[in-house]
Amino acid sequence: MSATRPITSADTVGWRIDDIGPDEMILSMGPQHPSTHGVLRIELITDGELVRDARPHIGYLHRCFEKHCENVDYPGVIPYTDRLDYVASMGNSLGYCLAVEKLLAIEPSPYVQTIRVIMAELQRIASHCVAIGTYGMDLGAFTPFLHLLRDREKILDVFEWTCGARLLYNYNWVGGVSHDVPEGFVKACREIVSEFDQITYPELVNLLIGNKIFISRTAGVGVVSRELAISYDLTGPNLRGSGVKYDLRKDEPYSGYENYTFEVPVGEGQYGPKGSCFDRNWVRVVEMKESARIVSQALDRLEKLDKTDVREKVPKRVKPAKGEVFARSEAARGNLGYYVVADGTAVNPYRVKVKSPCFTAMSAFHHVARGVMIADIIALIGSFDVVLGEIDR
Amino acid sequence: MTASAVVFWVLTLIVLASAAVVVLSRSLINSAFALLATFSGVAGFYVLLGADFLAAVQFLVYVGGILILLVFGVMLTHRIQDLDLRAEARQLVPGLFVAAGVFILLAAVATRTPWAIGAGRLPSATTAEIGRAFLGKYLLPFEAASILLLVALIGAALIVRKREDA
Amino acid sequence: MDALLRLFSLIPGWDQNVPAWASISLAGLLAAGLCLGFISLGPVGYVYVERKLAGFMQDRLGPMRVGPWGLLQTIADTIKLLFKEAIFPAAVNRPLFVVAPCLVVIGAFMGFAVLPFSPTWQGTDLDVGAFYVIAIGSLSTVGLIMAGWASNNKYALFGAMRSAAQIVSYEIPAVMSLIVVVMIAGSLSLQQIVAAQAGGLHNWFLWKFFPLNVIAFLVFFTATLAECNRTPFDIPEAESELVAGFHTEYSGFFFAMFFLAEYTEMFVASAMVSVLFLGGFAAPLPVLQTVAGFDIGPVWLIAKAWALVFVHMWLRWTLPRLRVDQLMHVAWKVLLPIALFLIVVIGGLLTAPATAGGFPWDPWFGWPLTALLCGYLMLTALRAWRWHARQVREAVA
Amino acid sequence: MTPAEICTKLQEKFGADVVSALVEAASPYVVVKTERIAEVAAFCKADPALVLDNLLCLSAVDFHKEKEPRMEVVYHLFSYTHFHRFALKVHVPREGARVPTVEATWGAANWHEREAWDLFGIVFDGHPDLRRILLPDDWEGHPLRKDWTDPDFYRGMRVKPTEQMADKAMKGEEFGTGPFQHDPFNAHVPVSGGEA
Amino acid sequence: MNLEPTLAHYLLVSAALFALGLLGLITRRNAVQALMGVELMLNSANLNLVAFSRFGTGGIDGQVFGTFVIVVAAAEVAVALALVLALYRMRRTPNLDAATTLRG
Amino acid sequence: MKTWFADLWSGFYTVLVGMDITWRHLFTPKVVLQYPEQKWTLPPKSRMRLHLKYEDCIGCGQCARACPVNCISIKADKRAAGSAPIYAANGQAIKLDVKVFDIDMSLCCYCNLCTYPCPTDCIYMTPEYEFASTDIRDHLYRFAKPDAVFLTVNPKPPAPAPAPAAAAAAAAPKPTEGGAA
Repeated sequence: MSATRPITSADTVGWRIDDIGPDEMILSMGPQHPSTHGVLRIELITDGELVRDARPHIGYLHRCFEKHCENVDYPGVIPYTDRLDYVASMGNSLGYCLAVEKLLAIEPSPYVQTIRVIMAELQRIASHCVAIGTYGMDLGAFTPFLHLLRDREKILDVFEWTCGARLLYNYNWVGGVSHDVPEGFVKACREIVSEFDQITYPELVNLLIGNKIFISRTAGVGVVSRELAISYDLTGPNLRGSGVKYDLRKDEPYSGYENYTFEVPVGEGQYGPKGSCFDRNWVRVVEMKESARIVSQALDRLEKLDKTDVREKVPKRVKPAKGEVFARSEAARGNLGYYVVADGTAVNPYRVKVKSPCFTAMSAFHHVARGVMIADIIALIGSFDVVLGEIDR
Repeated sequence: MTASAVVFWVLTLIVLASAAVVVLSRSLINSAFALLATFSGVAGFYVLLGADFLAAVQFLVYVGGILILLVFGVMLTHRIQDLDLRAEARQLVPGLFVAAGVFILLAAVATRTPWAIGAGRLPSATTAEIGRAFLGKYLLPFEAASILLLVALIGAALIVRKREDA
Repeated sequence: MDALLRLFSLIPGWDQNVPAWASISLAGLLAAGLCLGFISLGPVGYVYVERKLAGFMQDRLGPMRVGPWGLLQTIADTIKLLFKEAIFPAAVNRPLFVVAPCLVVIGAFMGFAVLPFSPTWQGTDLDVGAFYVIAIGSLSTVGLIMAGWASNNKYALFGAMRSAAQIVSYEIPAVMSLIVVVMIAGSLSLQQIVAAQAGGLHNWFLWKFFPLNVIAFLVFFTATLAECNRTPFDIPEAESELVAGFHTEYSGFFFAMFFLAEYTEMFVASAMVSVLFLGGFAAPLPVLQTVAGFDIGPVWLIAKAWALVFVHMWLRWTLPRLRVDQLMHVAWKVLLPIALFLIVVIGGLLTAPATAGGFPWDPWFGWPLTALLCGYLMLTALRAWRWHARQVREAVA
Repeated sequence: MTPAEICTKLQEKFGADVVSALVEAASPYVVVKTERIAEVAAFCKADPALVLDNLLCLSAVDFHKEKEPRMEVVYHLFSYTHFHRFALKVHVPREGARVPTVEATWGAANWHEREAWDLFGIVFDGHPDLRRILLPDDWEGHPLRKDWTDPDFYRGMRVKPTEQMADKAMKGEEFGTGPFQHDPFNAHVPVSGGEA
Repeated sequence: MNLEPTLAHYLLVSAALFALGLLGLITRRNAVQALMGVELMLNSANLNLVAFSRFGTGGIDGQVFGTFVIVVAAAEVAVALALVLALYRMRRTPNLDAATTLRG
Repeated sequence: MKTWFADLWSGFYTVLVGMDITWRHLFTPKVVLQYPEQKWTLPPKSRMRLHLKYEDCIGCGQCARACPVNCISIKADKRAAGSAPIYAANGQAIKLDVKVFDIDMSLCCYCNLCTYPCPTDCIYMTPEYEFASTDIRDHLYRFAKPDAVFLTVNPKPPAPAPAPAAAAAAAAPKPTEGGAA
């Protein structure tokens, strides 16, 4: 391989001046742009304020996750999965653990499963706090962001208290979790849930979601039809915003989700066509409330269950037999799929492929972005709630 | 030399120099922004001549409206990628002769004609007077002007509108 | 200026040796410099207040490091900005790049020339004062366009175009609702407008033709928000869309000039609103107009303007921003019809002899409504500081 | 429908083009002839009994140590109508791998296929925009292949530390300094000590 | 030469402005710049009107006419720019030479 | 017309509602900490800086193998034959002479995976987080010290069950949950 290679024109893939009309202009949004939620570059062809075409360029955060996975053992992958969707790490490692457990045919105890559910749902609230908060910030409202971050911090406090880390937990393990919940965990969680229900949620709805400006900025913008959503494999709130009532927690329950009663919110199109930015965001808002509901039920359940050793099912040495598994779980941003291939001879996974929800959501972006205005591009990225760590892996 | 004389000559310098830039500059955008100085200078003349209402109107309409329209026009008629907006002049020398001729003619007329210089109106409040003139003596032109503005507005909007079928 | 001249004459031999034109020019320059200095100090205060407000509304503390409660923070920032290198990107149009912030600052500062701080404290009582303030605003528009163009940056150009379109559009509802006031006062002179509102809070134009003038006030206030590029109309510098809009490429001193202009403009606009609707330097009670024989009109005007600046900031930290087309929608399809309607109705009412001086119930609304508003705000404030904690405690218990 | 039924249905329709099937395992799948995958995909989506309208995941796997080295492309499918899951596979040779694109059937395949091209070097015939997606456009090679070795340089930058460099960096020698004494945490480490 | 501004001074300035505007109008190929020349000429005319209103016997009339001129100028610029824009859309150039459709 | 008024009213009203909320928040207690003056008390389990109690390390290298980012490097030789037996705090005999035990904290991903396999619990994460530095080299921690004083008497002679390490627990607090896997 040559040491140096001249930079050719092929290196800067983008539209050229010949691709655009006389009234149009190429606008490169990102990779350094305040509201692309990470290091994303979007090339836009704009006619004044109107966007004629958009082309996302990803890969600025690529860290060879899948290659790494082939070189570390099965438990060693978990810290890497934490870094996929760094806003909602619990969900990522949970999905991976579910996949490997399926491969090993391990079923964790109900106690562990309940802890996992509590953690996953708290993480979902925390993640949606960031999603909705930054969405407000994208639209110019800064205050809700910090109000929501304040509440996210409380959840992260509980996480840190439980497992020692605030962001990258390495908490879910294959067959168990790394630590039992500490004393007073249940009370702390109840406080969080009640504060969320009493203060954060109504304030969020009044301050941001119900605001006329917010509604007019989001409703009817970037409509994703049901067909487009399914064809482009939009999942999670993005899919439900388009009116598809599908939630893995309900339809393919794992970790004992069948034991809880909760609603699956779908976009209702209150202020315009169904599947617009408002609906996606609205689904997230309601989902936070439902998650709080699940957490309080799970806390009840946790109090009733016998304490078991959270690591009793953790295998000493993870070495699955030859086989493959594709397991999905409902992470905060949608269905997170892990395709794990084991060759039966090594302690390393033979192949791990992550189907990240943001990746597919971003792949549908150019469809939705045509014909909107520049300000709507920001609203669109925010409503898909992409985390570039997960897209680029 | 009184203060008003100083102001007059300074304004003259500003107006004529910037007008020369407007006309002779090779860069369109420089012309457009030199126009700002010309318009402001003329507004200054109006103040000097005691027409403060007209000066405000000049500022509002010429600077706030026409100049911005012109700048928009410059930007809209060039590809956004063209960084240097070069504009060529044609027939500069004959043009100069013509302009000089006109100037000499006008100057001769201006200086030779025995203008009926009255006592003049000393600078004083003019707004109310102009208002009365508009709604009294010049009501018809006033209304006609408003209709003209409306028609021009609609016409301009119609001309620039992109046809959906085109 | 006169005070300065008197000061000069105290110097022995000044009058004999220095020609009159020289001392007048010197006094003028000095007075202008002093005014400029004082006016420029204002934004330092506003920025501090704004940052503190933003912090408090977001459950933060805001600047706390430099000086007690961070009081010196903005001063430190100003010093930093002044001494920072002004970076000229390679492709900018240098002359325009430098002139643009100056124009914006000039446009913002020229408004001070006619602001009446008291019957005597005024740069000049222009016959067309109200009109002048509106007209002078277009200078900053040109400055913004110039900045956007000279930056040679697509985002800056977008910001400039948006700001030009926005300011030009919002001038129209602003002028229209201004006309309402002018019709009532019968003059364009700001002094006379204030004089027409003297005699107490109930005489302010805000309460004339209740509730029509309240609407006019809201229209004018909204238009000033837009002309100052403040949220929810801050699309020219929408940081999440256009990075920083027209001042994307500016740094150091030139950036500071834009900042200065923005906050000065905010003050001028708020002062204009208070002159037009809130009685300007007239005190809410005639008794409060003088303290120990001194006319404290300037204090009243500044207090009113600051209260409105506070509302500007309050709105900024509450609202998302509009989109370009919605912004135009608000200007042309909401504010303009309302303002036209008000002109017609109030014009009609003024010509009718029965209502020429306002509705008969006008004096009865000012005091109770003001008291209601202030009472509500104070009560909520009193309640709020224990509100959060109590609700959580009740819920868990 | 159960996986077995889906498999039978596909076998009925495509006969010998369905090369093999595994329906009893945790992840059931059928292997399809590579050339036919686009038609099979279209059928899977269109058939009213299948309606596999969602492509959950498209992954490539490199089996380089098999007796017959090959790469596989795996299509995980899901139906939002019948709520069943299934997987299709195709086998491709490691050199000159070409697969017809299924982008027309499932939009989500667009980026997944670009990723497979980027990381495995599988060419998807008929793909509208087959560019690198995660790696830089001028990257050489396809790193998720099992025989991949990191390049030493990329655009003149050393991207892979050599063994000695790593060793030296570990010892702090690269920078010409010895052990670090000024940090209180390391205060117990003597200046010359600790070296093997 | 008398430095105190009189009517003649204003008329001379306005004549110079007019000549400059004319120069711009006839030498510039770019339509927008030609338009700027027209604006200069209109301004010079206006200056005349106001000067006559100040020094002449007409009273306020000059200023009223000046206002009308400004109004007309605004309308003129709006329409002219619309035409230039239409021309640009059609011919891809803002140059006046391109507008040859009406040429016989 | 009706929607026009409805929109106007809803726009006006929701703005007022939002302003009401932000007004209240002006007076609610603030949640921020003034960091260097006020410090967060971290829970004892917090995973911050790695620490090795060198005297207890038996050089088995399990931590280095468990590390997903290879930030631990160990070089150990057999102890010279005939040297006096030494013991870790939990009674395990130290058979290797650990010559190098380096942890590059600039690589560490704070996953805590290295602490679980340790048979003597000598490697653990401490809640100490203020170790930022302007020089990346400061993050290379070398724990091997030639003058370490080892226990020459077995503190826990082969007993029925090895109790968790406790006796000589040093300065930094010990994670209570980091039990032996």
